[in-house]
Amino acid sequence: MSKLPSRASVFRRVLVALGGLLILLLAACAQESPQTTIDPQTAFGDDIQYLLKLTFFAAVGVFILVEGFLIFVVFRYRAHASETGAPAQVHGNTRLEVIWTIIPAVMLIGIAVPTTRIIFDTQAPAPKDSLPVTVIGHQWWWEFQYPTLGVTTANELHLPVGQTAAFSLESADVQHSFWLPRLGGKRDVIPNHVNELWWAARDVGTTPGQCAQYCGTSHANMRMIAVVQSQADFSQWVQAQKAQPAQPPDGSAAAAGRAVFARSACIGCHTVEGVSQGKVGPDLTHVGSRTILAAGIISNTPEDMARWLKDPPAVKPGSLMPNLHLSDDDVNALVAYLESLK
Amino acid sequence: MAAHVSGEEHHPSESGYIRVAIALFLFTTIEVIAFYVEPLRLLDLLAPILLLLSAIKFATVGGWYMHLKFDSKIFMVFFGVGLALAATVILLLMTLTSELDRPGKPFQTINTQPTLQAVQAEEQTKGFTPKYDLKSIGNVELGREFFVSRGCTGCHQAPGIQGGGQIGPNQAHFSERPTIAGGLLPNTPEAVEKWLKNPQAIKPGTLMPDLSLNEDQIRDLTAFLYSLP
Amino acid sequence: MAVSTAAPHAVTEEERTSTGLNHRMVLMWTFLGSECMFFASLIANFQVQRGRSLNGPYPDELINIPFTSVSTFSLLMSSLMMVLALAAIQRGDVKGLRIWLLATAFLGSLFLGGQVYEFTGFVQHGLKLSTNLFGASFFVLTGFHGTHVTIGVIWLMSLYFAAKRGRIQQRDSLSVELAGLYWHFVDIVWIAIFTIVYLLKV
Amino acid sequence: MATLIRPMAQPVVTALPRPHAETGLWSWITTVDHKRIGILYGSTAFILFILGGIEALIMRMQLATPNGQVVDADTFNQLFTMHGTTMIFLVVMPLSVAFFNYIVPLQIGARDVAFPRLNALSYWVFLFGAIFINLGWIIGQAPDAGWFAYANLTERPYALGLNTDFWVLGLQILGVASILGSLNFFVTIVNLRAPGMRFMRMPVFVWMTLVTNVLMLLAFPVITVALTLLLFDRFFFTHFFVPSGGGDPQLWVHLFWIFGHPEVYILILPAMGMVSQILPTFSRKPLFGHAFVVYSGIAIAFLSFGVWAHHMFAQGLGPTADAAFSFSTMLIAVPTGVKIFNWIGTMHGGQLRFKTSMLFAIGFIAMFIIGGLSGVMHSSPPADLQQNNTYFIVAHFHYVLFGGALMGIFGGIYYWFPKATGRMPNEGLGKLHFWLTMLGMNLTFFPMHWTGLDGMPRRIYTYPANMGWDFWNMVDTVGAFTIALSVLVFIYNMMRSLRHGEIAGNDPWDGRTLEWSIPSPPPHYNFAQIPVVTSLDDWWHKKYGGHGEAATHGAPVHAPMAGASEDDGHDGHAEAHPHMPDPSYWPIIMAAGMFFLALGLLFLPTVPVGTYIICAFGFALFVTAMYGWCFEPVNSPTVADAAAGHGMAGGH
Repeated sequence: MSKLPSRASVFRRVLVALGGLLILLLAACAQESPQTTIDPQTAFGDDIQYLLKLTFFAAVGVFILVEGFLIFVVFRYRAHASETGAPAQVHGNTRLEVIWTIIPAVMLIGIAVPTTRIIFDTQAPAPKDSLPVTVIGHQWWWEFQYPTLGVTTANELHLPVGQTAAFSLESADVQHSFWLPRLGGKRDVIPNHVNELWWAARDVGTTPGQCAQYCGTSHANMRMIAVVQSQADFSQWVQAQKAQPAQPPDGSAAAAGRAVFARSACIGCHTVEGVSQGKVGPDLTHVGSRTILAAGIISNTPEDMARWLKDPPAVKPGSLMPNLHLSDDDVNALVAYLESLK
Repeated sequence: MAAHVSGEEHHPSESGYIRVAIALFLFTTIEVIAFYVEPLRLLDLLAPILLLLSAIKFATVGGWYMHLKFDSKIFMVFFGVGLALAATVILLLMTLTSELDRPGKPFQTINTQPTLQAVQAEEQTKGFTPKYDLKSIGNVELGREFFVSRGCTGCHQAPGIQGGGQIGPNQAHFSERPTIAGGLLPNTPEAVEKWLKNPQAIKPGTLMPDLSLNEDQIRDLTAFLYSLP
Repeated sequence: MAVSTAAPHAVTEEERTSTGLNHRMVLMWTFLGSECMFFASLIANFQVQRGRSLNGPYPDELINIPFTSVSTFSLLMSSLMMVLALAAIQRGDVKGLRIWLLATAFLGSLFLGGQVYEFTGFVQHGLKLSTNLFGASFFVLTGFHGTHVTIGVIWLMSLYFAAKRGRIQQRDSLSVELAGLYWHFVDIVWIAIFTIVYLLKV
Repeated sequence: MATLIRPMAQPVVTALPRPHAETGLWSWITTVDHKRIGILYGSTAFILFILGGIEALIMRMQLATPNGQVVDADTFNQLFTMHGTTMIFLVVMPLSVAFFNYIVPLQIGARDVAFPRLNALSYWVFLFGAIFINLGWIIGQAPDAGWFAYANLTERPYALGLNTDFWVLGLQILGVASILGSLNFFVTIVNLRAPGMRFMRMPVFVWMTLVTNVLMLLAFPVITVALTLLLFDRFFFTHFFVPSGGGDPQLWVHLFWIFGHPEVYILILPAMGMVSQILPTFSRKPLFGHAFVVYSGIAIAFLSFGVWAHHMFAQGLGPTADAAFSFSTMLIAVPTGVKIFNWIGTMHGGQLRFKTSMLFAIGFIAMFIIGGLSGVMHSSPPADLQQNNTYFIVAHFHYVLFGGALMGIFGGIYYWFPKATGRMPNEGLGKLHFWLTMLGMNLTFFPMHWTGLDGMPRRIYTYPANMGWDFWNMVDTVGAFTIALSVLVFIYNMMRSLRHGEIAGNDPWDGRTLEWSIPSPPPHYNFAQIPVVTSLDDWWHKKYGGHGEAATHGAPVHAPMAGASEDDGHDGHAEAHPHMPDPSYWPIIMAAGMFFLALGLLFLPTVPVGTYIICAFGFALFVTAMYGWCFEPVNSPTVADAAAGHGMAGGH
């Protein structure tokens, strides 16, 4: 029979294990969370953050008080064998009842007042000089239209830093929810309703977002990114988007790809300026300039694009884009063509 | 029931019931007359008057015929809670959907939403008799919704449906065509179903992709196509 | 009922309950309170959909106020017949009960007939369930009311035949009263529907 | 309101042998005994709890790692839809109803419910509804639109299969069961209280049952209408929620939550009632502020109809509506807080005995506080814009529904197990169950707060690796399996205690309410003599005299004091037995009729003829059962008064 460990060594081992766990937890916390809601980059986000902190610390305070008292009561009043008879049969205390009705009510007023202010502030009409953006939710991708700039793109929202973007949210099919966590709260996208949302991004950078209202099979795959750029970069991007797509030189792989595109069902659903006018799927006029494909679930590399073109529903379950049973050559040509559409 | 039985002694007599009926009759008559008095409507008085009158009728039937006025007050509570909540819910819902301040406002139709207007389609079908018994093929309505929502409009146009691409044939007069699939198949429901199931197998290289439709979807689409004038 | 049968007949002449109210009466009133929410949701739906039809036929083109007023009167008067039936059985007048029950059911059927006629006319004018939102919400609201009337007529006729076989005596007046409560409820719902759907125009 | 006092037990007519066996399958199928129906409800709901739990475990396996490959997207969507629907409509509600059935008549001193056959019908309709909604699994088309099934995702173009049809029709059937059951319990509580039991002398559990049933009566018609509209959209091509026809998908959201928010309280209030029974018993003190606990329950119910739009803060209702619904939502925190403070007040100064049910009750309070506080956090609409539809919400409502409702129900099971079975549950295993549950649930649901704030939306079947959600999702999964383990311990404990548990006696916990004054398990007729109630916690006062303060010499726990029931239990002679309602076949036949009516509709779009045939069959069953029911006397015709005839018994 092996020797039992002494109490002290058991204690030490528990400590070590706990310490290990703690380090593990810290390591986990330190992980990057690109879609976090608690690192706001807009004034709207700051307002939300303020309310979150207010309610959170109020909640923590109440939590500590009430749970603490609960634990105290549980330990203090546990029955002892020595006790005989019943404890004092207290039936209640009206004064206490009034107190613990009023105190929470007062605390809630403390939350309600800033809440109301922020509700009305954030839902006021957007500032006059803001950039209008029409967001259209589709099953399972995002369409972004810039009506004043004449640009249409998909899944990749480009915004100038510091300028308010006024979103008008529409849906082409079912309910979605437009949500870029770092840039502010979500707003549902509802068919036959036009919802409004506006904010100005503070810093340059790329931040992910995704649909937050369950919208069918590939709800999980309905992602997007917001690219916040300096005014100059943004103007440059707009110019590039408005330009006619590049014409592939004759005899190149891209030209072959354009031929495949034009003689396949692609043209029914996709627009490429000067080639086709499909409205069902994303506008592909400048697809080569995007960094993501298929609503952000794959990156825009030739390999990923080939995988996507070969069998879209395998990449994004339920995808409306059918498997066109393209040959490998056709796929390669198409990839060359689409990647050339910068 | 003891309280109930004792309460019954105070129930109105039969002549009382008849008097109540006369009152109800009169109130309804006033309602209907008020409906035809144009000035009331112009002055926005019609709705309040009608609502008041019908509330009085409501209370009269409840109070006298249902004996709420005479029976235990508990019944009043049971019924009243439901009634009060019912009225509140109607008013709140109307408020939240802007029906109170802007009544009768039709929704803005959004251009991104493919509009299927069943009735327009139906009006166009007037005088058109389908070649086949559509019900035995599939469900036309489902087929139409499917046609719009699942991308067929990307390439095809059809009567009664706004928008629609011009890559594939316009599906108007579908049943009058002698053949389908560019002449490869006769224009029969069986052939259409076969075609929709896998166009590439019938006509390799066709622009029409295999949309991985299931049997029900194929039948409904076929029925829809044959319903087109 | 558990309690009523727990003791010999003499004791259960009146059922003994905590409130002194009969179980079935409490049940019926509670049920009617619940039904209020049912019709409220349907009416709310009608109100919300009002004026949102994308295409005709619109209510103005179809609704015939004089005709519906007449069937409204017949339903209102059936309520009178119903209380008279109850009053009859409460004094032990089984014959009177049968006559008034029949009259109630007849007026109810008249109302239903009117509704069938109205619906047929609407369909002939091109308004079907699937035509537009007015058609859908109108048919669903009035249709569910009509279903309630139909159930009421069946109930009344069941009572009539039971009375004919001598199964309803003075002490069973409660059975008539319950049917009456239901019938009057259907009537007051129609009062609301008539005003909201037919008379209120915007 | 007790204007009439029921006489003390009248020794009535001798019961003849029943037409049906008292044991065996048929006796259960035809039973109208509220205790048996309670057990049927409880065991059915528990089986469905295991089913819903398995669904959850598969989901947790899928989400344990990024890009999980356990199930595909469609299956996952079916899993979470059915997990939510099952846990809400088929587990927590019916488990509560099981307690209404078993306990409420005992606590109010009644021999049965007001409408025993209606009660049986309610159970069978529930069972058939539960089967119906799960039928989808068999053909691989279980409901997949989420438990709130937002239109227009549920409309034909986006939901082509039978998935949503199973959901719509199944919920419609379950709604019927709920309405029937709540009508019955409402009348029972209003009308069948023992003499002297005024409303304010009713135990809190009875009060919360009453409030819950009022909520069901008022909330379920709304979902019935919403489902009907959806059903018309799907089967008869109306456009209520179809945007292309001018319909408004948001109307569904409104109607759903007008029902859905009261539904949340329908889930939690019964558990609050149970906790309010358990805490006083194991503190040996009366409930602190009984009246306030009752009133706060009523206040919660009242407010619950005015807060539905807080589920819709992201829907863009406008600032005024957001602010108004935010206030009403915050207001609900006040009565909820009152309840929690009163529970702690009950324990304060008591002699706490930590039996398993007491542990669960304390666990309920501790966990419910967390759920309640996170609820306050998203009562603020702007903050909710970041939390809505994320795992933060998932964490919140699991703290309320698992940490709250289910913990309360587990407490109730341990508390009333001896009453229902006559045997004590094993304390050691019970405590193991409790601690595993606590550990498992906090491990599962607490990290969801972080993943939610880190932007993880709910209802996603997969997520990429670089989002920072991996670790906590793995922790969630470990926690979920810990919960599964705790449920296994619970099942083992129940099986074991049922066979080998210590004999309980009438009043093992030294209880305070009427159910402890009668034998365990209670005889068929519950009370040989209907007790006369003179105070709140009447049984305690009968045991200890006066107001209970006189009890200075620790009461013997396992020997009941002289009470109203000296003669029951032992002899079982018929002459002391009141005649109880006879079993009936009609409830199950009627429920089957409804099942076929719904089943037929499934074939409408594809095989209309099948619809007509199956619906006609269902309708025939239904009408037959209805008439059979109306003409069947409650008791066998040998009873004198039944022979005298009750005429056309319109409805039961």
